[in-house]
Amino acid sequence: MIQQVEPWVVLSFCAAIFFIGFAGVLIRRNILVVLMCIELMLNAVNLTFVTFSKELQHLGGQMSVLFIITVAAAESAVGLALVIAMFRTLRGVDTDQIRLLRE
Amino acid sequence: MDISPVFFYLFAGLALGCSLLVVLKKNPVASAFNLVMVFFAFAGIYAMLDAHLIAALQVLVYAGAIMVLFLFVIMLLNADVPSFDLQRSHPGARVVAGLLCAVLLLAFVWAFKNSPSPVEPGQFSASRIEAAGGNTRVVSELLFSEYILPFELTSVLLLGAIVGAVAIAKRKQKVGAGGGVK
Amino acid sequence: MAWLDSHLLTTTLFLPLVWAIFGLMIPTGTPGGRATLRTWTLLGSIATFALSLLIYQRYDAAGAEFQLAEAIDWLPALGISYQVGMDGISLWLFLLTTFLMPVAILSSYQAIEHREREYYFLLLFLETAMLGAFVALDVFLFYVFWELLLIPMYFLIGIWGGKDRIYAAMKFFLYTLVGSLLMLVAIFYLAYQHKVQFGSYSTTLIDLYRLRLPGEGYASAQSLLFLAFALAFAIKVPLFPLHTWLPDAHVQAPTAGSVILAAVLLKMGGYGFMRFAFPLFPQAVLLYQVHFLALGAIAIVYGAWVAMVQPDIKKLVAYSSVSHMGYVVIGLFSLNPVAAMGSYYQMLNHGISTGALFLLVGMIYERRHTREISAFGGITRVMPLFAVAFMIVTLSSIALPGTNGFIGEFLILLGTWQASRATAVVAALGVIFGAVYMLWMFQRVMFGPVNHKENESLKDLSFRELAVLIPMIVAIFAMGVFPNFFFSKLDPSISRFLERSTGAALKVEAASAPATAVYAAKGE
Amino acid sequence: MIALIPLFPLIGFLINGSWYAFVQAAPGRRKAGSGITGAIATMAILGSFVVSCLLFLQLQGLPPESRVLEQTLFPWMTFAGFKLDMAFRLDSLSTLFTLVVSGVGTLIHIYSIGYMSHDATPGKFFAYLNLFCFAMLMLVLGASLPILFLGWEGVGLCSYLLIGYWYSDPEKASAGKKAFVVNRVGDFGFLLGMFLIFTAFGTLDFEALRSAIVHGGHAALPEGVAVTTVTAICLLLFVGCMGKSAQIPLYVWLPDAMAGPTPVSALIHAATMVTSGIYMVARLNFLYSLSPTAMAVVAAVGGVTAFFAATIAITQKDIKKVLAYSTVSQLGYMFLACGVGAFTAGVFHVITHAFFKALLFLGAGSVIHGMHEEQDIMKMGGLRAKMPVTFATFALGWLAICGIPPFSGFFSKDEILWLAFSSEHGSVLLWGLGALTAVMTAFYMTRLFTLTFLGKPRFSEAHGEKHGHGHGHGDDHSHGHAPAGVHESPFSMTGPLQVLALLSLIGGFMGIPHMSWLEHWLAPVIPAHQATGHVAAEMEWVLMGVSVAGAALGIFLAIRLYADLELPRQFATKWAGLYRVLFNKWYVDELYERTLVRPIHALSQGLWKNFDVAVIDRIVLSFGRASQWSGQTVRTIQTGSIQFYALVLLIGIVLSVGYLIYGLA
Repeated sequence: MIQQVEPWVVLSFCAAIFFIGFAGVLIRRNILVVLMCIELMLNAVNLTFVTFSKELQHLGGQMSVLFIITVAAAESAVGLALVIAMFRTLRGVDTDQIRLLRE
Repeated sequence: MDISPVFFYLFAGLALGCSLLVVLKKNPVASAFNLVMVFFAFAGIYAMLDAHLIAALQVLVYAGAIMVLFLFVIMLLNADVPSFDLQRSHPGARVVAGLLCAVLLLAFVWAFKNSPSPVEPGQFSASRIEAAGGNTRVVSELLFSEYILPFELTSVLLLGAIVGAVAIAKRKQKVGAGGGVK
Repeated sequence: MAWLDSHLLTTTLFLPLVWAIFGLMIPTGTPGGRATLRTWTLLGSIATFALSLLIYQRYDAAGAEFQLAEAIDWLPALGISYQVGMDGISLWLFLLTTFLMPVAILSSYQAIEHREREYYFLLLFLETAMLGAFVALDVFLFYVFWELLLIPMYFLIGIWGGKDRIYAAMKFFLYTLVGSLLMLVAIFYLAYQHKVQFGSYSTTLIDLYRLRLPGEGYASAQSLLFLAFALAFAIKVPLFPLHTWLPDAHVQAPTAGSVILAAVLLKMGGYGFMRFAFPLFPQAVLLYQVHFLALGAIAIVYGAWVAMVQPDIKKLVAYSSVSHMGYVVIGLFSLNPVAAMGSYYQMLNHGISTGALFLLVGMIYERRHTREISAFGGITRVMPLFAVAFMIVTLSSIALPGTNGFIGEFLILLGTWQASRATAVVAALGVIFGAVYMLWMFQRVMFGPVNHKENESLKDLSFRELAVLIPMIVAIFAMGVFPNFFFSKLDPSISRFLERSTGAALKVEAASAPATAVYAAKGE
Repeated sequence: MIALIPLFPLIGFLINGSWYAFVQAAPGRRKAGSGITGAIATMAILGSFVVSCLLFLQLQGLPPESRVLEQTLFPWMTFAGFKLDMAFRLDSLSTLFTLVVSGVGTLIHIYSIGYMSHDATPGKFFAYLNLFCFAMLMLVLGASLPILFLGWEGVGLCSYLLIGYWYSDPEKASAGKKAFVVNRVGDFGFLLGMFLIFTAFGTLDFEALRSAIVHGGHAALPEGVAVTTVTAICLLLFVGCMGKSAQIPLYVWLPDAMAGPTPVSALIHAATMVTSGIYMVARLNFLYSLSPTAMAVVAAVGGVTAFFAATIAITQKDIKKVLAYSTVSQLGYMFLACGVGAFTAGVFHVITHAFFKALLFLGAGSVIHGMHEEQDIMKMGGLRAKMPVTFATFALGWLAICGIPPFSGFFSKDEILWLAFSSEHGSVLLWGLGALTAVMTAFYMTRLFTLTFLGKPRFSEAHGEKHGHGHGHGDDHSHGHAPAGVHESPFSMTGPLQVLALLSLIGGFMGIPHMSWLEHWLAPVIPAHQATGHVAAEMEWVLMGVSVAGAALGIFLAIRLYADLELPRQFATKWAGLYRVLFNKWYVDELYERTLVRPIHALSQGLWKNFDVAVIDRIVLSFGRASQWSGQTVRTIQTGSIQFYALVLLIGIVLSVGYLIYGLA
């Protein structure tokens, strides 16, 4: 009954969450949801780090996670500020509306 | 890995399901709540992997701070937009994106499964961490000794983010619209 | 002090940039704030100049080749390091840059009316980049500085320039970039060759000097690498027919930009030839000697002729730069000590005299907002001091003995005569046409009756403008009368440069008959 | 001590120059007398003269073979492979020149105080004049070719500045530019000659050069230097002389240079600067005498120029133009002398010419000053009574240039003619050319003298005043208070005239044939001319008689012809074609304009518009266009949607991962 969870299973789980997030980034048009999906991807990476940290018995991975969390907090702060600015100028949160790269 | 398969699969299933809902739900509020669930499930897995400090931070920062921020913004913007719920993008793009993500995922899984185990593990075995006072203590000590420079640098980063967020989100002053103050 | 002693070059190098960053914090909402900013920037450039004088004092011509050197690993895996050092060739161009910077800043006080903070920041940023290029002893580091100075220059032209500034800035940027990308490829090849020959990657100049590269024929490694370097440098010089960016960039740039462009940026081409292209590829230099001598001679006469018919003063000066820098090229490619010394000196001269010409044109432009020669006439009567200054600078530009220009042109022609008589004869024609276009322009602008009403009430030079011009004029005469002051710190470095550029080549030559024939035919 | 000679004028220049630039030039300050500035400038040049005299006496005290003083100030250009000091050398040749330059210079400075008294910017004028003296003294004192060249270009600059002194008049400004540019053409040759010397002999110092060639009083070529090289050197340097000393084909600037103030014409364009070509040839006589070809060319150019310029002088109506062409002609004489190996005679003529031509120009200046800027001799006449001092002194100069004994011109001119005939480089042809020129010189000078001073006045008294106002040059040269009528000049002007007249009278005695002090004095620098056997000694007296008779004939003809103005007018209509050609100076200016100036200008315009802009720039821009076009084509896939880009990125990742896995498997 007591079975070990193989590391590759955990890592595969992380990859799955990551790609769900990535797919979300690609297919959702609401920029808020896109931001959420990015958080999802970040979390997947975090978990990968922790898994490796555990398996390699090295705490560098956990350290990285701490910093990633910080960066994620900063990122979402700025990202949401951008959303607000965008909403103010474009009256919408549709990614199709932001095509400033085009010209 | 000495973690309980039952709880792992429980949390993993929860996380997978909720994250799918994040992507698939039309209403961003629903997505946000599902995202909170994912965060909690992740916290559980962190705890099982002996990363107690991270598990705590996950709950505090992600599920607490960031999600609140998201919800706050959604509420703020939701007020005066009738069609806040948007259609998903072009069906073709959706299919291609989903397919490619799946293919890549399979490649990753294949790679993870066939990779050899590490030859020599590092010095922080579970028992040694336990002897040194537990995960939180060891991680914190590392953070303030070996990783002090990046740690301090994050403060600069956060400062920059705060200033940037304020600068971006602040309503621009109307130029030349004198008489605002009288 | 001990720290400063061991990091003098780096300190001087980055002082302007750090200074500029603090300058960004000065609020410029009020006239007082703007004045503070200008004074602050001026002080920064003067401080840099003071430090560079300290460098001058520390540099011992009789000592080691590269002095005040510093080296820090940067990307050790690729052999790239931060290495700076000073020799005679670097020294005077370094001093020229730090000397001209306060002048350029002082000249912008009134010309620049918007976005002053960014402007002064970019000027100081530019200074750091230029100084870096002159002291870098690592080829890759040199490349970094070389590209870095494009950025501020691009914005200086593009934001504070004239009517067609965007076009000019783009042209300047692309021209220079195209040339330097090939150089980058060549640099990587050199680093790789170092690995092949000595077992590790390296972009350190001294290491690369030891490389032995095949140099027979036009398809050899040396030949191709030389062309890659030479293209970058020839565009910067600029050598005919790669000169067409220059008139546009000069005409559109703000005064300080033109001054720096002419005085320092063009020198990077000549400096690059002396520091990199010649010593690294001595056989290729012999191979292409004839071609470059011919192009240089053409540039001299062509530039002079085209300058003659320009209706715009600034364009005229720009084309005169083409002509003057042609002298530098033929002097370098003559490969003898007299011409090399003259060439180097001509670079300094051109920096001073053409810089001063641009300053003068800028001053008159600020008053009349036109640069058309036909809009002037009889200015001597309303602006006598200006006329005196303009006359002196004009004389320096036409190489009158006693001014700096003569020393350079005389030595170049004397040396070139020994390498190739035909080139010297054609180049000496430039002496005649130089006088024609400069004096004709001078006559049309300064002499004759005052034909235009607007010119009646022009103000003569202000105290600030005198402060800008007097250092230049003093330099013109000091360099003309006491060139030995400059030569004494320069001599060993020039000798070393020639040793590297010809000594090695001559040794190889003994084995290959054709190269000997080429050299003998010209040397007689 | 030697350095003091050029230093004094330099200091004078700095004082006057800064006073002009910072005080006098400021707009609004218009009135300023010439007194103080003139005094400063005169003191400066007088200082040079005194030092020159002292050094002359010092030289005289030395034994002839060691009559050389040297002073090295500082190394000028010295580095591996090249060495050049800023050094002065005073020997018997240069001391003569320093004396003439500073002496005549002093007189002309004094004269200028009076002449420029009404000028608006005397500070500028005297500064330029002092600068000129500085450069000229550098030229003669320089110990090497580059220092000579420094002075050479320096005097050219001053000439440019002073010709264009009244710059408001575009024609005068153009004349200055023309002088500078034509001189630059000459300098082109000078430079190349200098390079060739350096390549052949490895030095540019006169003394080193001399010791490389002259061994024990005998000139011989060193090993490895061909005669053709020496010929090339001499001819290239002579191109420089053609420019500076106004010889065919580069003489065209000198007549135009008369646009400058008259003292300038006297000092620069008659007495000193234009003779620097002769100075250089005399200085390098050891080199020239090695090349018969070069000597022949120098003699031929000199002789032809002398004759050619004299023909033009006959028809000119502007008093200064006549004198200018006369100067060109006399300079030709001097080169003729050098070309036949009579360097001493050439230098002799330089000195006497400096005296009488300066006198004539200053006299002309006095006339012009008295006539209120009238320069046309057809509108003068009968000035003898109005301007007695000017008349008397001018007469002396006139007799001197005509070659009437015992005036100075006679001795030097006769010496040249005799040697043109008798020396081994000479010939009857050259002598004939010289003698014919002498007759013509006497003729046109007499014409000038007669029309100006003799006969009846051809102007009205009121005319002068009106004219003075009409031609005042804007603010710069207007007479503040035009005095009515023609008047004699003030003493500051007539004083120098009298001194120069005295010198013209007695100057010739330093070179009396067969007992020439000058030849003896110059012997250390210029080897004494050995008498040649192929001509009988009595011929000398015969030829002297012929030349005096020729001069008398010229004077006689001119006096007869111009006693009544109808006669010359008839001649002019009878040979209208010839007259027009001569009056228009053989159309040389027009020729240069058509064949050189305009084609080069058109070519330049064409190169700019049709090559620089149309070809090079178009090629460069076409690169830009090509990339723009390809960008336009490719950009259709750039939708601007980030998500689309991310999708493409994903495709890329899948492909690369696929490739990697495929590669591993």
